[in-house]
Amino acid sequence: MKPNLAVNVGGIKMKNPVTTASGTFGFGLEYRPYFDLNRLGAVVVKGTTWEPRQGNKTPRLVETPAGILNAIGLQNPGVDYLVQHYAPYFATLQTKVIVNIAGSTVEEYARVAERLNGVPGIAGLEVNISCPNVKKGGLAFGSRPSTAAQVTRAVKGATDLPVIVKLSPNVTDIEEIAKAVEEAGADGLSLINTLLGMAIDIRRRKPVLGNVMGGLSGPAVKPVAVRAVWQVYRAVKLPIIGMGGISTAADALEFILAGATAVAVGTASFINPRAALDVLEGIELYLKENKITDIKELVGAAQVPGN
Amino acid sequence: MKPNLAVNVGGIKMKNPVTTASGTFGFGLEYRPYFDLNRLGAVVVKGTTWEPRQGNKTPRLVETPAGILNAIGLQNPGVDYLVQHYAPYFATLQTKVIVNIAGSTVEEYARVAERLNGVPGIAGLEVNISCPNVKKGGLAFGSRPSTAAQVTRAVKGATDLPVIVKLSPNVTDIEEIAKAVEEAGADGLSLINTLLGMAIDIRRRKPVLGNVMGGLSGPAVKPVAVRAVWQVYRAVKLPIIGMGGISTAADALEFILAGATAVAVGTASFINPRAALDVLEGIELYLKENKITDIKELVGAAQVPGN
Amino acid sequence: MVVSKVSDAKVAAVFPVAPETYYMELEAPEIARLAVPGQFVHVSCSSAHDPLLRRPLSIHMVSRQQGIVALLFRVVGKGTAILAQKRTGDVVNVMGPLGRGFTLPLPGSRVALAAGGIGAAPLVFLAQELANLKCPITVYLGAKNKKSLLCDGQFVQLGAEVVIATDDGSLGFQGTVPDMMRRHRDWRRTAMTYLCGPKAMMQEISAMLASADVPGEVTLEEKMGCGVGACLSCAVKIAHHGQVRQQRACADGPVFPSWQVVWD
Amino acid sequence: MVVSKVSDAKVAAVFPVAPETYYMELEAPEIARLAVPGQFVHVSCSSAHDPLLRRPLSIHMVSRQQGIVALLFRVVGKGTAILAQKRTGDVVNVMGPLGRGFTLPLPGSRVALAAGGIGAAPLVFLAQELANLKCPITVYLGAKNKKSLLCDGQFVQLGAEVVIATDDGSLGFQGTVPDMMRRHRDWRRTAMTYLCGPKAMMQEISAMLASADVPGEVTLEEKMGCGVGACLSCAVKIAHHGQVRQQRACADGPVFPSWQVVWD
Ligand SMILES: Cc1cc2nc3c(=O)[nH]c(=O)nc-3n(C[C@H](O)[C@H](O)[C@H](O)COP(=O)(O)OP(=O)(O)OC[C@H]3O[C@@H](n4cnc5c(N)ncnc54)[C@H](O)[C@@H]3O)c2cc1C
Ligand SMILES: Cc1cc2nc3c(=O)[nH]c(=O)nc-3n(C[C@H](O)[C@H](O)[C@H](O)COP(=O)(O)OP(=O)(O)OC[C@H]3O[C@@H](n4cnc5c(N)ncnc54)[C@H](O)[C@@H]3O)c2cc1C
Ligand SMILES: Cc1cc2nc3c(=O)[nH]c(=O)nc-3n(C[C@H](O)[C@H](O)[C@H](O)COP(=O)(O)O)c2cc1C
Ligand SMILES: Cc1cc2nc3c(=O)[nH]c(=O)nc-3n(C[C@H](O)[C@H](O)[C@H](O)COP(=O)(O)O)c2cc1C
Ligand code: FES
Ligand code: FES
Repeated sequence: MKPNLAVNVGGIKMKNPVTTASGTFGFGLEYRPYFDLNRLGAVVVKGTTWEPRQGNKTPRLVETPAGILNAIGLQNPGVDYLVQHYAPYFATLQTKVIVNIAGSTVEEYARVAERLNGVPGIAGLEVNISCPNVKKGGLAFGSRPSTAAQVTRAVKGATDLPVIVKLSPNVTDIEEIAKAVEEAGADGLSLINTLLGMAIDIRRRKPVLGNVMGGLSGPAVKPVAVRAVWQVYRAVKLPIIGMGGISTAADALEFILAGATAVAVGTASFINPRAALDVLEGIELYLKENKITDIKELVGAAQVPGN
Repeated sequence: MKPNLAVNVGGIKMKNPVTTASGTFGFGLEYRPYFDLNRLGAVVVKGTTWEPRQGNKTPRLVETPAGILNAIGLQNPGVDYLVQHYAPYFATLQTKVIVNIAGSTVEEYARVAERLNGVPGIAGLEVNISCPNVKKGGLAFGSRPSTAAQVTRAVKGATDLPVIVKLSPNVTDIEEIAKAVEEAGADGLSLINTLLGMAIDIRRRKPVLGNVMGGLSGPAVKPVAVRAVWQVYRAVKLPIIGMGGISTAADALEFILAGATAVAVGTASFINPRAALDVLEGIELYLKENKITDIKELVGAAQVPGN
Repeated sequence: MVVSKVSDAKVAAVFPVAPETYYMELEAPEIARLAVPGQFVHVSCSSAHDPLLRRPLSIHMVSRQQGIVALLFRVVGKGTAILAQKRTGDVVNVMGPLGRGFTLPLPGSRVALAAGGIGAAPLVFLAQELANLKCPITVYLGAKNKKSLLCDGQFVQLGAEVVIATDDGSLGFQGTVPDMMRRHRDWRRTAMTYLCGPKAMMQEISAMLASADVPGEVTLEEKMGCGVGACLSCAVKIAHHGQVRQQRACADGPVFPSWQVVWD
Repeated sequence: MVVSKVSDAKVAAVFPVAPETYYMELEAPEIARLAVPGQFVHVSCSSAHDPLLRRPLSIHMVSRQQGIVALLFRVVGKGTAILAQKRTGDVVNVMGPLGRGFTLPLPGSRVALAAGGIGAAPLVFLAQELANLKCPITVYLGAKNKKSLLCDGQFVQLGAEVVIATDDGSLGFQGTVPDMMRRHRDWRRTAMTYLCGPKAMMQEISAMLASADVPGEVTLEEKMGCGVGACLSCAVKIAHHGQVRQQRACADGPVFPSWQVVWD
């Protein structure tokens, strides 16, 4: 018997729990030669702002042990371009497309959300209040409960689409932020965005990245991400999209057992362009081997020993 | 010409900037068969509390990509035992011994500090307000500026020894904590302690570590640590002992260029028991090759491009 | 006293001996010279940071004359998989010998060994030394099935009496090693019984030894960081004069008196 | 359209050809069939997470009949060091062909290639195709010294005129490739000049080409994440109709018109 893989993330009905992490999968076009995107539960596309953005100076990427630091800086063609050029393509897909949005002001978030409202082919919004790579906005909003709630409310007020808020791990108390965002009306949470990090070129004695600091992702951050999902799952009722270093089904299952309803594959796609699909197939296999009929049985199923 | 390697970390005069990270080097006895400890600038020994502690349930360690999660839980024989059994040995060393201390209450920190005051063989204290692996104390003190300052003041009031305060990366704003600790009278800072993380055993569907969560260390965390040193160096005047994922001289130099006066080698010793010495020798070589006469020229020398 | 216990050892031989199980010989004369049975080496599988840690592997046999240390390991994850792919002439960095080994009996004493699965690995080195001491040896050797039985030939060659149990009965007694030992009573008259195998097996036999008042030694496995006693990752509970103390499997063990171990 | 562009390729040959420089042949018939000069493959050096990313390497030569793709690479860090240690029969995972290659001229047109150091790698594949198109080729080939000169023999075999510059004068002209080209004026009469080498060299020659009104193409190198255009790590600035736009070196390049590149 084929196990049931369908999940509902705050109103976004996904046929399976596997999606892609924003910024690592372009606009869903680049990986088409590698596998059938329609196999995925959803595709989350690159962070989109009101105006087109040029992003940061290069180098924008540096490899670190089992991870990468990136400082792309939200390069994107702007929301109008997305609506005109990519949304029609999104509408042809048999997978849900979630658009990641960002802004420098609360108003910009709301304006982008409003522009995307009702556009065919878009199933939901992921609100990036945790980008460490832009001067204004981004992480600044995500590091305090009050501002995180403010952005959430503004976006919710501007759209009928399900709103997933993406949290930062660069905080003292992620549960507190998650609760504030829940109260402000979010439909779901994504976590984690990248960890603030840095690398120095010892030959030239200066930071490697054009932007000085960058965001750490990849396998290196997985333990931090699993911990964040575990904590947030116990603090709020919202469904969680878990991400951070997932490269295999085993990794994804750690997140699901910790409390994630869905999972996103990011950096791993760079190494294995089929990574998201491999994760999906591995999850299916695990369910079959363990005679689990519904993926939802696993969500948050990791037990604390002795409790 | 031999470059000058001597540094002064808040009154602890080290003949070179290389030391060991607390908890990864026992009491300085275990690695004696591997190299001459007296070559190091200092040795930082295991976290010590007032009473002996049993630590956490096993498993206490799990490997993660390019890192490890540990949840030792401050197992230690108590400060009296240290004074009686280890301090006489410390006094025979030609390297500085720094004792890492911890407590469940502000008073416990002060009491341990007081007990160590004037004990021959001890050159300074490193105050652990950032241990993620104990229920009470530890991280709780290090995650708020007010409590961090409180512990610092109490310890400073209880000892004449130089006091280095060890900061946690698990905070929204590490600069703020550093400033509070500086104002409270600390003589130096150590950073970073481990990142809060977790791993789940997907076969048994429960957390791998006996203590559920643990602290992430090793090469994986290096970018986060370098970033923390970079930020704190620009926020306070205190000397910094940088650590987190250092396994080579190149790694150590990243920390020094970011602003660390000294560096500590932790997890890397598990893989290469001579790692601390290799780091020292590599730094010497770099200085010679780059015709730098004093290591202090490099502290904080990484420049922001375009500034 | 600075003796380097870390060395780059050349692989002198490596081949599979059973499903997922490899035998490897390393040129490590210092370790061969110093090692005693029950000790282990801490092996670096890769110079990259993934997998990060060394892997503890028991010393399976040594040839002091040839300066060879032999390992016997089962492929269970990343590190052992990488090791299994090494070829003759490759170099593997090893630390050792580490830990405290088995207590040897007086020459000529009757002893028993009980091994489950890959637990046979360190007991071959022990049997070598026991044979040198002219000790009559009985080996209780367990495995899943005939194909995965390890080291029986080596024990026989060393003059030991070998009694075999397999889970599926494809060779010898059908059942577990403790079950077999319950029927075979020779071990009750030994000076020492040495155990290495799955925790459950060692715990069960330790209880049998205690009730028969026979001394035993077990080898404990815990996840290890440093391997030298510095990190306290590998804590095990050992009862001593009525008091339970934490000891480090790597430095205070991995061999401990069977009656002192607090199993949990 | 789901064509898998990822494959496990067997190493058919690998050997050093100059100090720290290796030649490697991979059995990758699909890539050999599809590749055009200037494209690259994205190579997985290790299946562990360290080093994590693939490494982009130009396609140096192909044999479509034998299904072979050849690479020529310099060992500069972890990834290339691991690749250099592969042996015949080992398997290497490669993605490709990736990127947009060189624009080929009309058959019979006179062309020039300018290569510095390892930059010669992709130009050999290009020269193969140009030779097929019966284009007269002049190669301006630079290296640090005689010993580290690459591919001169291959270019000669393909019928090209090869003019050599070395930094130390140990072979040919003493000086840089641009210096040599300033004296040698043939390239001013070409349909296209193709450049691959250090940034400074390409920038200088691009300026020379622009002032002589000769079209050129350069291959840009940026640190790459995905290699397929998805991550925007590899942004380069390209001027187009007076407007500077960001393009992706991996997907929109790595080959760009020399006069459009905004060097900084
Ligand atoms: C003193 C001592 C001596 C030893 N001697 C021998 C010997 O002689 N021969 C021998 O074969 N072995 C021996 N071992 C065991 C050996 O050290 C381990 O099998 C080896 O370290 C495994 O390494 P690995 O990288 O192959 O496996 P790993 O990848 O480390 O995994 C090992 C096991 O743990 C599980 N695991 C890994 N990560 C997780 C996780 N996140 N959650 C849950 N489970 C996980 C895996 O599924 C696997 O079953 C000895 C151990 C000790 C302590
Ligand atoms: C399209 C394209 C085609 C290419 N074709 C070829 C080719 O045909 N042949 C070829 O030899 N090369 C080619 N390259 C370059 C090649 O990709 C790199 O040399 C290779 O990726 C290096 O990998 P590595 O792991 O060996 O070195 P890395 O370890 O990644 O280091 C590479 C260089 O960067 C430096 N570096 C690494 N980390 C840092 C840091 N933190 N700070 C500062 N500096 C650092 C190192 O010192 C070293 O010099 C091409 C590149 C591109 C983009
Ligand atoms: C190159 C790159 C670009 C990214 N861009 C975005 C972005 O635009 N918006 C966003 O919310 N997250 C962005 N992220 C963060 C990822 O979506 C994800 O949260 C993070 O990388 C952790 O997952 P991973 O370890 O699987 O990559 C980006 C990450 C990378 C590596
Ligand atoms: C096994 C282990 C035990 C540790 N115990 C302590 C401790 O007792 N006190 C403390 O301040 N830090 C402790 N730490 C943290 C280290 O001192 C260090 O801050 C951290 O590991 C980062 O450095 P590294 O990546 O080089 O290991 C411990 C780390 C490890 C891995
Ligand atoms: S493994 Fe570190 S103390 Fe035993
Ligand atoms: S490397 Fe990802 S867009 Fe070019």
